[in-house]
Amino acid sequence: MLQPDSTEEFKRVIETALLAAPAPLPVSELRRLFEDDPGAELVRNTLFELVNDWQGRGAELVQTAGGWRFQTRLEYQVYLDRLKQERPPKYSRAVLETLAIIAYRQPVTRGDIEDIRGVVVSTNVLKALESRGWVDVVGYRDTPGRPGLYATTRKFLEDLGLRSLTELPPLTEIERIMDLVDLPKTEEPAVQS
Amino acid sequence: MLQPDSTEEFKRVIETALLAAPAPLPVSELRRLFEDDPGAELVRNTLFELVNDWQGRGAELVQTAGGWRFQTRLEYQVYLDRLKQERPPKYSRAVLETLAIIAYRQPVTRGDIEDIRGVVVSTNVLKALESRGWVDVVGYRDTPGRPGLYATTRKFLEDLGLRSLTELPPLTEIERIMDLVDLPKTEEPAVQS
Amino acid sequence: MSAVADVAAPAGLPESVVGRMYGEPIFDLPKDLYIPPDALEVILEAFEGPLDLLLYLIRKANINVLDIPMVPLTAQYLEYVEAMRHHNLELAADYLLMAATLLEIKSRMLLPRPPRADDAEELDPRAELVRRLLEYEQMKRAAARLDQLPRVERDFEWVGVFVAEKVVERQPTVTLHDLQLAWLKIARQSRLKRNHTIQREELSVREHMTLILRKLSDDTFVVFETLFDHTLGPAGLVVSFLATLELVKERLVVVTQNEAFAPIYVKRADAAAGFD
Repeated sequence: MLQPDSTEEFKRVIETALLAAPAPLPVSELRRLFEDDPGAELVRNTLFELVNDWQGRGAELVQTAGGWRFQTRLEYQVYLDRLKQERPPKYSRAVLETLAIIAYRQPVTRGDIEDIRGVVVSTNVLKALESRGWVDVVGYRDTPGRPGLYATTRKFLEDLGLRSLTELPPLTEIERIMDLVDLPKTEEPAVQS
Repeated sequence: MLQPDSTEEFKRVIETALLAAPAPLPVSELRRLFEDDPGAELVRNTLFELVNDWQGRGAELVQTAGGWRFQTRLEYQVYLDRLKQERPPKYSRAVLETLAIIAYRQPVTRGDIEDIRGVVVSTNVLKALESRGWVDVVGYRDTPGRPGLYATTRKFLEDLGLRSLTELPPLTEIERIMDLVDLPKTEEPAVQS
Repeated sequence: MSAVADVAAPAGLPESVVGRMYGEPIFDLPKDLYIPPDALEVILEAFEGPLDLLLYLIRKANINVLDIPMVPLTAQYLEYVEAMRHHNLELAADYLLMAATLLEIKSRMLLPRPPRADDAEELDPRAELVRRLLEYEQMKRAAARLDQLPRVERDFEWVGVFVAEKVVERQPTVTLHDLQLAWLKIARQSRLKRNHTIQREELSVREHMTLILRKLSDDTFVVFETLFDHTLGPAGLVVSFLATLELVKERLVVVTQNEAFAPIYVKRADAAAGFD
């Protein structure tokens, strides 16, 4: 079989090449599939037919800068994502602790957060939480510099499946356990109340 | 769209995952595509349907060692070859015979291979098979020098479209002759009947 | 790849081809074992070793491998080896070792067999050689058949469709447990926990502090009563009131009342000065 013996077969060859290609194929490459050059127009018409044939399928034939390629439709990403081995990225300890402080102590200024954490809070940390839509500035403290007061948003509650802040895990119990178990590990001997 | 709302859509999801997968997908993986596990039987039946759907197309759905995968049909290789920059490697008889011995007699040491072939096995031969990902060292024989034991990999099976080693071409024909001789495969001089 | 006479010769070559010289196939070893100098090297390369050569000689002479006539076979093999030596080809040790083996078997075959005391079956000196020949032939055929199996990249390709993904950043997930752990780390680090043990009630007050600040976002005075959502019930109202007091205490809001029983107004402390 050196030349396809029907237009249907001609289309199959192009389709198959596109399905197996590791990179987009320009029309010029697709013409090279055949012993006798079918010409650009025939190839292009066949590509348009294939675009139609794949309507309603999970993949679509698209034209990119590098040429034509099959790619999965965006609607299927939600399924394909489930096969991914990689876990979603994790926030750094700084981000999580800042979030915890804002959640439990709101409204707080950046200075408050720094006082509690004992280290400078980088702008990126607050930006990450703001751009996620989990915290925002709800006012300004009337002190020199008028620092912004951070609080958690409704989106934060929704994303964590909470109806209200009171549903945040209570800390007292665990802190009590920590006092019992973890005390020897602290740097300074803590004062028991 | 979290769960497909029709059996047709269910099939499309599986088809799309298989078209896009960089490696064979076992049924267990395909079940993970869906939020609610559809169960193995439904997935398997859908796979058989897909095999039918793709009859007469340029690609086919096949089952290999690692699971299910789409591959192009052999008849289309003559076209696809025209786009290739370089020919796939042709293996020398030394490489192929070494591969056969590892495949049929695994796990074997280099010494075992040399005994059967009657000649020294060059390092390049084993390197060629290892770099293709077809064989690897799976252990060491507890004899002086602790020679490495070679075995074939899953990639070897996949690349040759085999589901398991039992699908290797059978050796029966020659084994029948050997049965006639009934020669013990030991080092001691054999006894003729 | 060199081709050799073989039942399972690789596709594309007639079975009788033993090698190629200058691109032309060689179909036969010369009967008299005279080998043209140029051909010898080609032929040597065509064989994978002494077992391969012996198998060729046996198959070519149509000899039953189970009953090898050692004398002519050894003679043929030696002639071949001699020819190679004559042409100063570097003979692999494997070929010489096989020559010695053949000679040894041949001599054992020629010796009268000593009568055995018992009725034990006789040892055939050829048995080990036959076993090796058959095992090698088996693997040689298996290799040819493996080579004929459809193979990826030579006979077919994997289908691999590009996976389109929305260019959305994969957002980290945070669980309540993460938050709890984060707080505990903070607590462990500082002595905060002694002073700032968070109670549920306090948290509820803090939530309402945030809600009130959001209501005051217009920078204008708001009537005190409107800060309270009556649907919250008595407990909610108390919490809202406590939140307002806490906001005042933390100087986050300003509460003004011009005279007794006049409306009470609340304003964010940082708001632009209104009427004062």
